[in-house]
Amino acid sequence: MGFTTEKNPGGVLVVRVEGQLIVGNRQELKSVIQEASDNGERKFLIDFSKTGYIDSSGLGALVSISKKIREQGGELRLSGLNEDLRSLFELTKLDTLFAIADTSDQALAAF
Amino acid sequence: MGFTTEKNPGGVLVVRVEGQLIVGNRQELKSVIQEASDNGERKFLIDFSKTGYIDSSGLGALVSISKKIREQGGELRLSGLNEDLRSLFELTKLDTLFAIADTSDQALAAF
Amino acid sequence: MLERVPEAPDPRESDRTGLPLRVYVRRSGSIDSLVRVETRLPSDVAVVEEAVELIVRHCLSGTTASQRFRFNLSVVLSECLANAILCGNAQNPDKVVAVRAELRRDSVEVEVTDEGDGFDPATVRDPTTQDDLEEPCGRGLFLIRSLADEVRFNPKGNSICLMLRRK
Amino acid sequence: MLERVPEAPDPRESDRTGLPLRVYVRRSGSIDSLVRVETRLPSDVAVVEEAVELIVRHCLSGTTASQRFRFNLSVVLSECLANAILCGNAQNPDKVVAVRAELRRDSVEVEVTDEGDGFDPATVRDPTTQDDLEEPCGRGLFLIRSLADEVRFNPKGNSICLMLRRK
Ligand SMILES: Nc1ncnc2c1ncn2[C@@H]1O[C@H](COP(=O)(O)OP(=O)(O)O)[C@@H](O)[C@H]1O
Ligand SMILES: Nc1ncnc2c1ncn2[C@@H]1O[C@H](COP(=O)(O)OP(=O)(O)O)[C@@H](O)[C@H]1O
Repeated sequence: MGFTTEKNPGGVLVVRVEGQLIVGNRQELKSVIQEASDNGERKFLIDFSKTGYIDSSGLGALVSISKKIREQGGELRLSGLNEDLRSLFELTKLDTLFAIADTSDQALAAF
Repeated sequence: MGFTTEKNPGGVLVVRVEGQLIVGNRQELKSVIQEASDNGERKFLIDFSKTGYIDSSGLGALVSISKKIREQGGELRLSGLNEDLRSLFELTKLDTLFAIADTSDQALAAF
Repeated sequence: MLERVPEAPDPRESDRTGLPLRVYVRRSGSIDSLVRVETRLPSDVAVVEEAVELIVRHCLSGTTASQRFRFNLSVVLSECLANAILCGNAQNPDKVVAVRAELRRDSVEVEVTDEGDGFDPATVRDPTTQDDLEEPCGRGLFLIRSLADEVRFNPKGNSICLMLRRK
Repeated sequence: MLERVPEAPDPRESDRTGLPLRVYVRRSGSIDSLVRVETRLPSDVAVVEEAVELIVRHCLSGTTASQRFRFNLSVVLSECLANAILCGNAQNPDKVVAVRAELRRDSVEVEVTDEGDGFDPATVRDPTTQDDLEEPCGRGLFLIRSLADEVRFNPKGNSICLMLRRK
């Protein structure tokens, strides 16, 4: 359970959420992104293809992250949401706030 | 979960206990043996290689069955007890009352 | 209770020996099992993931639940535990969160109770309006209400009870 | 709580791209989980097998118990339920058997309570003497005492509490 980050050749920092993104670890995702942002990263992809579930704190963390990245002139995309995860974004209308691609490849191609 | 009976070419009725032999089904084993005995069967092998666990009611049923068969001049052997099942017979000293073979083949050879 | 099945064309009927095989199947009396599972958790968000896993495991035990049921149950449990720990008990290490689950054949009822002062759930706003979309908080009860089949609070508001159908 | 693991020679480190990969592992706060499981059963021996399976499933849930532990727990549960249903409740359909299990990390405690008049366990004879070897009854408590790590009765004798270590 945790996060892996990988710098893609196109300059996108790919963060994979392995396990859950919930109240107990959302701060850590925020720190990982913040640290990368402080180091000059501007393009971010958060991939959920290895994610179990997300709770409202996790969704809230994504909203905060998205805002921070935008403020610093960066770009954030999401990918790899299965049907259950996608329904959380749809229920909360957050699918209208995020750029969501089916696969990480599709998301990377869109940067 | 239940019992299968099969007449071996040597004239032994092989009864396999599949699942548990406990308070809820011990009467049924007794009936199966009684019915066969009424039909003239005299040699019985009860095989436990597909048995999960036995409780004291099951052990008690075996004691009663053994007595009945002996009274009618028949012969009863047991086989296929794994380590856990065998320990129940040893704890209760019933291993001294029954003819117990490792495998059904060994038991059949002893009739 | 004992049913002999001689009619059934058992594949073993024509076994090597050619001698008759009989199969006796027992129909067991079935318990319409209501099982209650209870546990208490410290007021620490670090335990939420493990606690959700533990409770979900008991709720699914011995059943063939859908992935959707498992997912929804995990999300709503995580929400309830987070609210109990953060809003209710304010992470006070002297306070605990009590979880009680009633496992039925077709549904699961979960009650999460904290030692806080409670609140009035009627005052919670809808987080999906355009104005609130960029708020980092406030989606918990909304998700609970969306994913659970029934939601009740005690009058004080420090205990929430959810029902989810196994489907 | 967040630990970056940059030193570890991660196999993916030298991935197709050759670009750096970082792995963050979260150490979760662990709950020393005491879980209580409860159910009530009708006074019918036909339910014993299913009830044992149900209770054992919860007791083993999420653990890697030995086959011996599962076996011993199944046998002693079957004994206790049989005694409660047959001796305690005398199969009276108006009476129920209450089962309460406390699941701890290293052990399981199970309490089985019937609505009968109880008995004095001290009066029960040893079934392994030569005289009693051919008795069809009387091995239940002996097996319970042999297979459980601890056995207690309430003063009335209508409630038995067992402890088995997971080993
Ligand atoms: N167990 C609780 N005890 C006290 N207040 C609560 C509790 N659960 C929820 N609340 C209140 O309801 C509000 C909305 O909760 P929720 O929708 O889960 O969003 P969030 O927790 O992100 O604010 C919380 O901010 C809190 O004021
Ligand atoms: N729950 C109970 N309520 C009343 N009497 C009991 C109970 N459990 C056991 N006993 C008494 O103890 C005796 C011995 O029990 P046990 O060793 O399990 O053997 P069995 O049940 O085969 O007789 C029983 O015959 C019964 O008289």
